[in-house]
Amino acid sequence: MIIRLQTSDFDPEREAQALDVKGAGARVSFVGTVRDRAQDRRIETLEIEHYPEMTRAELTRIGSAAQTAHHLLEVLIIHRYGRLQGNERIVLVTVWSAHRAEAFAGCQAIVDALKTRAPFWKKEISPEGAVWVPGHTPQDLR
Amino acid sequence: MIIRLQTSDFDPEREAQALDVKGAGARVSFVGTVRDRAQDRRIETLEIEHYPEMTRAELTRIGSAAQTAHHLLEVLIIHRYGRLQGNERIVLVTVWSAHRAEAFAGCQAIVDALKTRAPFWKKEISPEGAVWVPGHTPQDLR
Amino acid sequence: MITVRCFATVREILGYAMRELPPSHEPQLASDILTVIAGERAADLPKPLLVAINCEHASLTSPVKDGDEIAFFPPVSGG
Amino acid sequence: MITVRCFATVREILGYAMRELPPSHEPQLASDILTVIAGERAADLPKPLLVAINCEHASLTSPVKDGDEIAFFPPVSGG
Repeated sequence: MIIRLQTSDFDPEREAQALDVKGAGARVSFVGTVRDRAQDRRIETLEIEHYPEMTRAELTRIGSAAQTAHHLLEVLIIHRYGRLQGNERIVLVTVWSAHRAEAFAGCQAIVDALKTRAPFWKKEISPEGAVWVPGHTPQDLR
Repeated sequence: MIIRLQTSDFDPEREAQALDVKGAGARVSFVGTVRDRAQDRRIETLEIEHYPEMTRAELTRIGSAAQTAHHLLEVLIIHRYGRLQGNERIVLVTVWSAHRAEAFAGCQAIVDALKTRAPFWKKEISPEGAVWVPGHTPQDLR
Repeated sequence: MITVRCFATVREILGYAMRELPPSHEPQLASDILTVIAGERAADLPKPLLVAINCEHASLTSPVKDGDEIAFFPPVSGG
Repeated sequence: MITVRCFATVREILGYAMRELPPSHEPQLASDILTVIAGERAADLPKPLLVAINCEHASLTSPVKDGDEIAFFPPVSGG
Protein backbone atom coordinates (compact mmCIF):
# COMPACT_ATOMS: atom_id res chain seq x y z
CA MET A 1 0.00 0.00 0.00
CA ILE A 2 1.29 3.45 -0.93
CA ILE A 3 0.01 6.55 0.89
CA ARG A 4 1.33 9.93 -0.20
CA LEU A 5 0.52 13.42 1.10
CA GLN A 6 1.97 16.22 -0.97
CA THR A 7 1.47 19.78 -2.14
CA SER A 8 2.47 19.09 -5.75
CA ASP A 9 0.36 17.68 -8.59
CA PHE A 10 0.67 14.06 -9.76
CA ASP A 11 0.27 12.04 -12.95
CA PRO A 12 -2.31 9.33 -12.15
CA GLU A 13 -1.09 6.91 -14.79
CA ARG A 14 2.60 7.25 -14.02
CA GLU A 15 1.91 6.69 -10.32
CA ALA A 16 -0.14 3.58 -11.08
CA GLN A 17 2.43 2.20 -13.53
CA ALA A 18 5.21 2.66 -10.98
CA LEU A 19 3.51 0.09 -8.75
CA ASP A 20 3.54 -2.53 -11.52
CA VAL A 21 0.93 -4.84 -9.94
CA LYS A 22 0.88 -8.29 -11.55
CA GLY A 23 -2.07 -10.64 -11.74
CA ALA A 24 -4.70 -7.94 -11.33
CA GLY A 25 -7.41 -8.21 -13.95
CA ALA A 26 -9.08 -5.00 -12.83
CA ARG A 27 -7.87 -1.57 -11.84
CA VAL A 28 -10.25 1.18 -10.74
CA SER A 29 -9.13 4.77 -10.21
CA PHE A 30 -10.86 7.78 -8.75
CA VAL A 31 -9.51 11.27 -9.45
CA GLY A 32 -11.09 14.12 -7.53
CA THR A 33 -10.65 17.67 -8.78
CA VAL A 34 -11.26 21.09 -7.26
CA ARG A 35 -14.63 22.41 -8.29
CA ASP A 36 -14.44 25.83 -9.91
CA ARG A 37 -17.90 26.97 -8.86
CA ALA A 38 -19.91 26.62 -5.65
CA GLN A 39 -23.51 27.84 -5.84
CA ASP A 40 -22.96 31.08 -7.74
CA ARG A 41 -19.46 31.83 -6.54
CA ARG A 42 -16.43 31.31 -8.73
CA ILE A 43 -13.76 29.55 -6.70
CA GLU A 44 -10.30 31.02 -7.21
CA THR A 45 -8.38 28.99 -4.68
CA LEU A 46 -9.00 26.04 -2.39
CA GLU A 47 -6.96 25.93 0.80
CA ILE A 48 -6.65 22.43 2.20
CA GLU A 49 -5.58 22.12 5.82
CA HIS A 50 -4.84 18.74 7.34
CA TYR A 51 -3.48 17.02 10.45
CA PRO A 52 -0.40 15.39 8.94
CA GLU A 53 0.36 12.67 11.50
CA MET A 54 -3.28 11.63 11.81
CA THR A 55 -3.94 11.88 8.08
CA ARG A 56 -1.21 9.37 7.36
CA ALA A 57 -2.44 7.03 10.12
CA GLU A 58 -6.08 7.33 9.10
CA LEU A 59 -5.43 6.80 5.38
CA THR A 60 -3.42 3.71 6.27
CA ARG A 61 -6.32 2.38 8.35
CA ILE A 62 -8.82 3.19 5.58
CA GLY A 63 -6.67 1.55 2.91
CA SER A 64 -5.99 -1.56 4.99
CA ALA A 65 -9.65 -2.02 5.88
CA ALA A 66 -10.66 -1.83 2.20
CA GLN A 67 -7.82 -4.11 1.17
CA THR A 68 -9.06 -6.80 3.54
CA ALA A 69 -12.79 -6.31 2.96
CA HIS A 70 -12.58 -6.25 -0.84
CA HIS A 71 -9.58 -8.52 -1.52
CA LEU A 72 -7.54 -5.76 -3.11
CA LEU A 73 -4.09 -6.71 -4.38
CA GLU A 74 -2.74 -3.17 -4.03
CA VAL A 75 -3.90 0.29 -2.93
CA LEU A 76 -2.50 3.70 -3.88
CA ILE A 77 -3.74 6.91 -2.25
CA ILE A 78 -2.31 10.34 -3.08
CA HIS A 79 -3.89 13.38 -1.43
CA ARG A 80 -2.76 16.96 -1.89
CA TYR A 81 -2.90 19.75 0.67
CA GLY A 82 -2.08 23.46 0.62
CA ARG A 83 -3.36 25.94 -1.97
CA LEU A 84 -4.98 24.58 -5.13
CA GLN A 85 -6.67 26.27 -8.08
CA GLY A 86 -10.02 25.39 -9.70
CA ASN A 87 -9.96 22.19 -11.78
CA GLU A 88 -6.69 21.00 -10.24
CA ARG A 89 -6.48 17.37 -9.12
CA ILE A 90 -6.83 16.90 -5.34
CA VAL A 91 -6.85 13.17 -4.81
CA LEU A 92 -6.09 9.87 -6.49
CA VAL A 93 -7.30 6.50 -5.25
CA THR A 94 -6.30 3.51 -7.36
CA VAL A 95 -6.94 -0.09 -6.43
CA TRP A 96 -6.10 -3.37 -8.11
CA SER A 97 -7.91 -6.68 -7.76
CA ALA A 98 -8.51 -9.89 -9.62
CA HIS A 99 -12.14 -9.02 -10.38
CA ARG A 100 -13.93 -5.86 -11.36
CA ALA A 101 -16.68 -5.90 -8.71
CA GLU A 102 -14.12 -5.97 -5.90
CA ALA A 103 -12.10 -3.19 -7.49
CA PHE A 104 -15.13 -0.90 -7.82
CA ALA A 105 -16.37 -1.65 -4.30
CA GLY A 106 -12.92 -1.23 -2.76
CA CYS A 107 -12.16 2.05 -4.53
CA GLN A 108 -15.54 3.50 -3.62
CA ALA A 109 -15.18 2.41 0.02
CA ILE A 110 -11.86 4.26 0.27
CA VAL A 111 -13.19 7.42 -1.39
CA ASP A 112 -16.28 7.40 0.87
CA ALA A 113 -14.12 6.95 3.97
CA LEU A 114 -11.81 9.79 2.88
CA LYS A 115 -14.79 12.14 2.83
CA THR A 116 -15.90 11.35 6.35
CA ARG A 117 -12.83 10.15 8.28
CA ALA A 118 -9.64 11.67 6.84
CA PRO A 119 -8.70 14.88 8.72
CA PHE A 120 -8.76 17.40 5.88
CA TRP A 121 -10.58 20.73 5.92
CA LYS A 122 -11.21 22.90 2.89
CA LYS A 123 -11.65 26.64 2.58
CA GLU A 124 -13.00 27.94 -0.73
CA ILE A 125 -11.74 31.39 -1.65
CA SER A 126 -13.86 33.33 -4.12
CA PRO A 127 -14.05 37.03 -5.03
CA GLU A 128 -16.81 37.32 -2.39
CA GLY A 129 -14.62 35.95 0.42
CA ALA A 130 -13.57 32.72 2.08
CA VAL A 131 -15.96 29.94 3.10
CA TRP A 132 -15.18 26.71 4.94
CA VAL A 133 -16.62 23.72 3.08
CA PRO A 134 -19.08 21.92 5.38
CA GLY A 135 -17.64 18.62 6.55
CA HIS A 136 -19.15 15.18 6.97
CA THR A 137 -19.65 13.24 10.16
CA PRO A 138 -19.88 9.47 9.98
CA GLN A 139 -22.52 7.82 12.14
CA ASP A 140 -20.01 6.32 14.55
CA LEU A 141 -18.37 9.68 15.32
CA ARG A 142 -21.53 11.63 16.13
CA MET B 1 -18.75 10.51 -25.91
CA ILE B 2 -15.69 8.87 -27.40
CA ILE B 3 -15.77 5.21 -28.47
CA ARG B 4 -12.61 3.67 -29.87
CA LEU B 5 -11.92 0.14 -31.11
CA GLN B 6 -8.29 -0.57 -31.86
CA THR B 7 -5.61 -3.23 -31.92
CA SER B 8 -2.93 -1.01 -30.34
CA ASP B 9 -2.31 -0.23 -26.67
CA PHE B 10 -3.34 3.09 -25.10
CA ASP B 11 -2.21 5.41 -22.30
CA PRO B 12 -5.24 5.80 -20.00
CA GLU B 13 -4.17 9.16 -18.61
CA ARG B 14 -3.28 10.73 -21.94
CA GLU B 15 -6.60 9.63 -23.40
CA ALA B 16 -8.49 11.11 -20.46
CA GLN B 17 -6.51 14.35 -20.53
CA ALA B 18 -7.20 14.79 -24.23
CA LEU B 19 -10.90 15.12 -23.48
CA ASP B 20 -10.27 18.02 -21.06
CA VAL B 21 -13.66 17.83 -19.31
CA LYS B 22 -14.39 20.96 -17.28
CA GLY B 23 -16.59 21.17 -14.21
CA ALA B 24 -16.32 17.51 -13.31
CA GLY B 25 -15.46 17.00 -9.65
CA ALA B 26 -15.09 13.26 -10.05
CA ARG B 27 -13.50 10.99 -12.61
CA VAL B 28 -13.63 7.20 -12.32
CA SER B 29 -11.63 4.89 -14.58
CA PHE B 30 -11.65 1.16 -15.07
CA VAL B 31 -8.71 -0.54 -16.76
CA GLY B 32 -9.11 -4.23 -17.57
CA THR B 33 -6.04 -6.33 -18.30
CA VAL B 34 -5.49 -9.77 -19.80
CA ARG B 35 -5.17 -12.37 -17.10
CA ASP B 36 -1.97 -14.38 -17.38
CA ARG B 37 -3.35 -17.52 -15.76
CA ALA B 38 -6.67 -19.39 -15.98
CA GLN B 39 -7.10 -22.28 -13.59
CA ASP B 40 -3.67 -23.88 -13.88
CA ARG B 41 -2.95 -22.86 -17.45
CA ARG B 42 -0.50 -20.08 -18.30
CA ILE B 43 -2.09 -17.86 -20.93
CA GLU B 44 0.32 -16.89 -23.67
CA THR B 45 -2.04 -15.03 -25.95
CA LEU B 46 -5.61 -13.82 -25.89
CA GLU B 47 -7.36 -13.58 -29.24
CA ILE B 48 -10.25 -11.14 -29.21
CA GLU B 49 -12.78 -11.43 -32.02
CA HIS B 50 -15.53 -8.89 -32.41
CA TYR B 51 -18.35 -7.76 -34.68
CA PRO B 52 -17.05 -4.31 -35.61
CA GLU B 53 -20.22 -2.57 -36.80
CA MET B 54 -22.31 -3.91 -33.93
CA THR B 55 -19.59 -3.32 -31.34
CA ARG B 56 -19.49 0.35 -32.21
CA ALA B 57 -23.30 0.63 -32.16
CA GLU B 58 -23.65 -1.34 -28.92
CA LEU B 59 -20.91 0.59 -27.07
CA THR B 60 -22.60 3.81 -28.13
CA ARG B 61 -25.93 2.57 -26.77
CA ILE B 62 -24.28 1.39 -23.52
CA GLY B 63 -22.43 4.69 -23.05
CA SER B 64 -25.50 6.82 -23.82
CA ALA B 65 -27.70 4.85 -21.44
CA ALA B 66 -25.18 5.27 -18.61
CA GLN B 67 -24.67 8.94 -19.42
CA THR B 68 -28.39 9.59 -19.03
CA ALA B 69 -29.00 7.30 -16.05
CA HIS B 70 -26.04 8.55 -14.02
CA HIS B 71 -25.72 12.18 -15.16
CA LEU B 72 -22.28 11.69 -16.64
CA LEU B 73 -20.64 14.73 -18.19
CA GLU B 74 -18.47 12.65 -20.51
CA VAL B 75 -17.76 9.01 -21.35
CA LEU B 76 -14.66 7.46 -22.91
CA ILE B 77 -14.53 3.79 -23.93
CA ILE B 78 -11.50 2.21 -25.59
CA HIS B 79 -11.59 -1.52 -26.32
CA ARG B 80 -8.85 -3.48 -28.02
CA TYR B 81 -9.26 -6.51 -30.26
CA GLY B 82 -6.89 -8.90 -32.04
CA ARG B 83 -4.00 -10.70 -30.34
CA LEU B 84 -2.96 -9.59 -26.84
CA GLN B 85 -0.39 -10.94 -24.40
CA GLY B 86 -0.85 -11.63 -20.67
CA ASN B 87 -1.04 -8.49 -18.49
CA GLU B 88 -1.71 -6.22 -21.47
CA ARG B 89 -4.50 -3.66 -21.14
CA ILE B 90 -7.74 -4.67 -22.93
CA VAL B 91 -10.21 -1.97 -22.05
CA LEU B 92 -10.50 1.52 -20.62
CA VAL B 93 -13.75 3.05 -19.39
CA THR B 94 -13.47 6.57 -17.97
CA VAL B 95 -16.42 8.69 -16.91
CA TRP B 96 -16.70 12.22 -15.54
CA SER B 97 -19.42 13.63 -13.36
CA ALA B 98 -20.03 16.35 -10.84
CA HIS B 99 -20.24 13.90 -7.94
CA ARG B 100 -18.39 10.76 -7.02
CA ALA B 101 -21.36 8.43 -6.48
CA GLU B 102 -22.61 9.04 -10.02
CA ALA B 103 -19.15 8.53 -11.46
CA PHE B 104 -18.69 5.18 -9.69
CA ALA B 105 -22.18 3.96 -10.59
CA GLY B 106 -21.89 5.11 -14.21
CA CYS B 107 -18.48 3.54 -14.78
CA GLN B 108 -19.55 0.26 -13.21
CA ALA B 109 -22.76 0.17 -15.26
CA ILE B 110 -20.76 0.52 -18.47
CA VAL B 111 -18.22 -2.14 -17.49
CA ASP B 112 -21.00 -4.54 -16.47
CA ALA B 113 -22.82 -3.95 -19.76
CA LEU B 114 -19.62 -4.52 -21.75
CA LYS B 115 -19.32 -7.98 -20.24
CA THR B 116 -22.80 -9.08 -21.20
CA ARG B 117 -23.83 -7.04 -24.26
CA ALA B 118 -20.78 -5.98 -26.29
CA PRO B 119 -20.08 -8.50 -29.09
CA PHE B 120 -16.56 -9.60 -28.18
CA TRP B 121 -15.39 -13.20 -27.87
CA LYS B 122 -12.12 -14.29 -26.32
CA LYS B 123 -9.96 -17.30 -26.99
CA GLU B 124 -7.23 -18.04 -24.46
CA ILE B 125 -4.17 -19.70 -25.94
CA SER B 126 -1.96 -21.63 -23.53
CA PRO B 127 0.72 -24.28 -24.04
CA GLU B 128 -2.06 -26.87 -23.57
CA GLY B 129 -4.16 -25.45 -26.42
CA ALA B 130 -6.86 -22.89 -27.17
CA VAL B 131 -10.02 -22.42 -25.09
CA TRP B 132 -12.94 -20.07 -25.74
CA VAL B 133 -13.71 -18.01 -22.63
CA PRO B 134 -17.32 -18.71 -21.57
CA GLY B 135 -19.51 -15.69 -22.28
CA HIS B 136 -22.28 -14.04 -20.34
CA THR B 137 -25.96 -13.81 -21.21
CA PRO B 138 -27.97 -10.97 -19.75
CA GLN B 139 -31.44 -11.82 -18.51
CA ASP B 140 -33.23 -10.02 -21.34
CA LEU B 141 -31.36 -11.91 -24.07
CA ARG B 142 -32.02 -15.44 -22.78
CA MET C 1 -30.75 -10.31 -49.99
CA ILE C 2 -30.32 -11.15 -46.34
CA THR C 3 -26.75 -11.04 -45.03
CA VAL C 4 -25.90 -13.71 -42.46
CA ARG C 5 -22.84 -13.33 -40.22
CA CYS C 6 -21.41 -15.90 -37.83
CA PHE C 7 -18.95 -15.26 -35.01
CA ALA C 8 -16.69 -17.24 -32.69
CA THR C 9 -17.83 -20.85 -32.13
CA VAL C 10 -20.76 -20.43 -34.53
CA ARG C 11 -18.32 -19.42 -37.26
CA GLU C 12 -16.05 -22.34 -36.41
CA ILE C 13 -18.89 -24.90 -36.43
CA LEU C 14 -20.62 -23.67 -39.59
CA GLY C 15 -17.32 -22.97 -41.34
CA TYR C 16 -17.96 -19.45 -42.62
CA ALA C 17 -18.14 -15.88 -41.35
CA MET C 18 -20.62 -14.47 -43.84
CA ARG C 19 -23.03 -15.52 -46.55
CA GLU C 20 -26.03 -14.08 -48.36
CA LEU C 21 -29.46 -15.62 -48.61
CA PRO C 22 -32.29 -14.70 -50.94
CA PRO C 23 -35.28 -13.53 -48.91
CA SER C 24 -38.33 -15.78 -48.72
CA HIS C 25 -41.69 -14.66 -50.08
CA GLU C 26 -43.24 -15.65 -46.73
CA PRO C 27 -42.63 -13.67 -43.52
CA GLN C 28 -39.47 -15.04 -41.89
CA LEU C 29 -38.18 -15.22 -38.33
CA ALA C 30 -34.57 -15.45 -37.20
CA SER C 31 -35.22 -19.11 -36.37
CA ASP C 32 -36.16 -19.75 -40.02
CA ILE C 33 -32.84 -18.31 -41.17
CA LEU C 34 -31.05 -20.51 -38.65
CA THR C 35 -32.79 -23.61 -40.04
CA VAL C 36 -31.63 -22.70 -43.55
CA ILE C 37 -27.99 -22.08 -42.66
CA ALA C 38 -27.43 -24.68 -39.94
CA GLY C 39 -29.63 -27.56 -40.98
CA GLU C 40 -28.64 -30.68 -39.03
CA ARG C 41 -25.75 -28.87 -37.38
CA ALA C 42 -28.17 -26.66 -35.41
CA ALA C 43 -27.81 -29.11 -32.52
CA ASP C 44 -24.05 -28.51 -32.42
CA LEU C 45 -24.40 -24.75 -32.00
CA PRO C 46 -23.78 -23.11 -28.62
CA LYS C 47 -26.67 -22.68 -26.21
CA PRO C 48 -27.87 -20.08 -25.56
CA LEU C 49 -27.39 -18.91 -29.12
CA LEU C 50 -27.55 -15.13 -29.42
CA VAL C 51 -29.00 -13.25 -32.38
CA ALA C 52 -28.51 -9.71 -33.61
CA ILE C 53 -30.45 -8.02 -36.41
CA ASN C 54 -28.96 -4.91 -37.98
CA CYS C 55 -26.39 -4.65 -35.16
CA GLU C 56 -28.94 -4.79 -32.33
CA HIS C 57 -29.55 -7.66 -29.94
CA ALA C 58 -32.64 -9.62 -31.05
CA SER C 59 -34.06 -13.10 -30.52
CA LEU C 60 -34.89 -16.22 -32.53
CA THR C 61 -38.49 -15.03 -32.77
CA SER C 62 -37.56 -11.63 -34.25
CA PRO C 63 -38.74 -11.02 -37.86
CA VAL C 64 -36.17 -10.74 -40.64
CA LYS C 65 -36.79 -8.98 -43.95
CA ASP C 66 -35.01 -8.34 -47.24
CA GLY C 67 -31.95 -6.12 -46.75
CA ASP C 68 -31.42 -7.10 -43.11
CA GLU C 69 -28.12 -8.29 -41.66
CA ILE C 70 -28.60 -11.10 -39.15
CA ALA C 71 -25.82 -12.43 -36.94
CA PHE C 72 -25.55 -15.57 -34.80
CA PHE C 73 -23.02 -15.92 -31.99
CA PRO C 74 -22.43 -17.41 -28.54
CA PRO C 75 -22.74 -15.35 -25.33
CA VAL C 76 -20.29 -12.44 -25.39
CA SER C 77 -17.40 -11.58 -23.08
CA GLY C 78 -16.38 -7.97 -23.57
CA GLY C 79 -14.37 -5.91 -21.16
CA MET D 1 2.19 16.85 29.50
CA ILE D 2 -0.86 16.60 27.27
CA THR D 3 -0.53 18.10 23.78
CA VAL D 4 -3.65 19.83 22.48
CA ARG D 5 -4.04 20.54 18.77
CA CYS D 6 -6.77 22.55 17.07
CA PHE D 7 -7.65 22.56 13.38
CA ALA D 8 -9.72 24.60 10.95
CA THR D 9 -12.55 26.58 12.58
CA VAL D 10 -11.55 25.37 16.06
CA ARG D 11 -8.08 26.80 15.51
CA GLU D 12 -9.55 30.06 14.21
CA ILE D 13 -11.97 30.44 17.14
CA LEU D 14 -9.53 29.51 19.90
CA GLY D 15 -6.67 31.36 18.26
CA TYR D 16 -3.94 28.72 18.38
CA ALA D 17 -2.97 25.50 16.67
CA MET D 18 -1.18 23.79 19.54
CA ARG D 19 -0.59 24.09 23.28
CA GLU D 20 0.52 21.87 26.11
CA LEU D 21 -1.36 21.23 29.33
CA PRO D 22 -0.08 19.67 32.52
CA PRO D 23 -2.01 16.46 33.23
CA SER D 24 -4.48 16.44 36.08
CA HIS D 25 -4.02 14.13 39.08
CA GLU D 26 -7.62 12.99 38.60
CA PRO D 27 -8.71 10.80 35.64
CA GLN D 28 -9.59 13.10 32.74
CA LEU D 29 -11.90 12.84 29.75
CA ALA D 30 -11.61 14.68 26.45
CA SER D 31 -14.52 16.88 27.59
CA ASP D 32 -12.46 17.98 30.62
CA ILE D 33 -9.62 19.09 28.35
CA LEU D 34 -12.12 20.98 26.21
CA THR D 35 -13.44 22.82 29.27
CA VAL D 36 -9.90 23.88 30.19
CA ILE D 37 -8.94 25.14 26.74
CA ALA D 38 -12.24 26.60 25.53
CA GLY D 39 -13.88 27.92 28.69
CA GLU D 40 -16.73 30.23 27.78
CA ARG D 41 -15.94 29.94 24.08
CA ALA D 42 -17.02 26.28 24.05
CA ALA D 43 -20.43 27.46 22.87
CA ASP D 44 -18.83 29.07 19.79
CA LEU D 45 -17.16 25.86 18.65
CA PRO D 46 -18.55 23.88 15.70
CA LYS D 47 -21.12 21.18 16.36
CA PRO D 48 -20.57 18.33 16.06
CA LEU D 49 -17.07 18.80 17.42
CA LEU D 50 -14.79 15.92 16.55
CA VAL D 51 -12.03 14.59 18.79
CA ALA D 52 -8.94 12.52 18.05
CA ILE D 53 -6.60 11.03 20.62
CA ASN D 54 -3.15 9.95 19.45
CA CYS D 55 -4.21 10.31 15.82
CA GLU D 56 -7.30 8.11 16.13
CA HIS D 57 -10.90 9.23 16.08
CA ALA D 58 -12.28 9.35 19.64
CA SER D 59 -15.12 11.09 21.48
CA LEU D 60 -15.64 13.65 24.22
CA THR D 61 -16.07 10.81 26.69
CA SER D 62 -12.73 9.16 25.82
CA PRO D 63 -10.11 9.16 28.63
CA VAL D 64 -6.95 11.26 28.23
CA LYS D 65 -3.71 10.59 30.07
CA ASP D 66 -0.27 12.11 30.45
CA GLY D 67 1.69 11.95 27.19
CA ASP D 68 -1.40 11.87 24.97
CA GLU D 69 -1.99 14.17 22.01
CA ILE D 70 -5.60 15.29 21.78
CA ALA D 71 -7.04 17.17 18.81
CA PHE D 72 -10.31 19.07 18.31
CA PHE D 73 -11.73 19.84 14.88
CA PRO D 74 -14.93 20.26 12.88
CA PRO D 75 -16.28 17.48 10.61
CA VAL D 76 -13.76 16.64 7.92
CA SER D 77 -13.98 16.86 4.14
CA GLY D 78 -11.23 14.81 2.58
CA GLY D 79 -11.17 13.60 -0.99
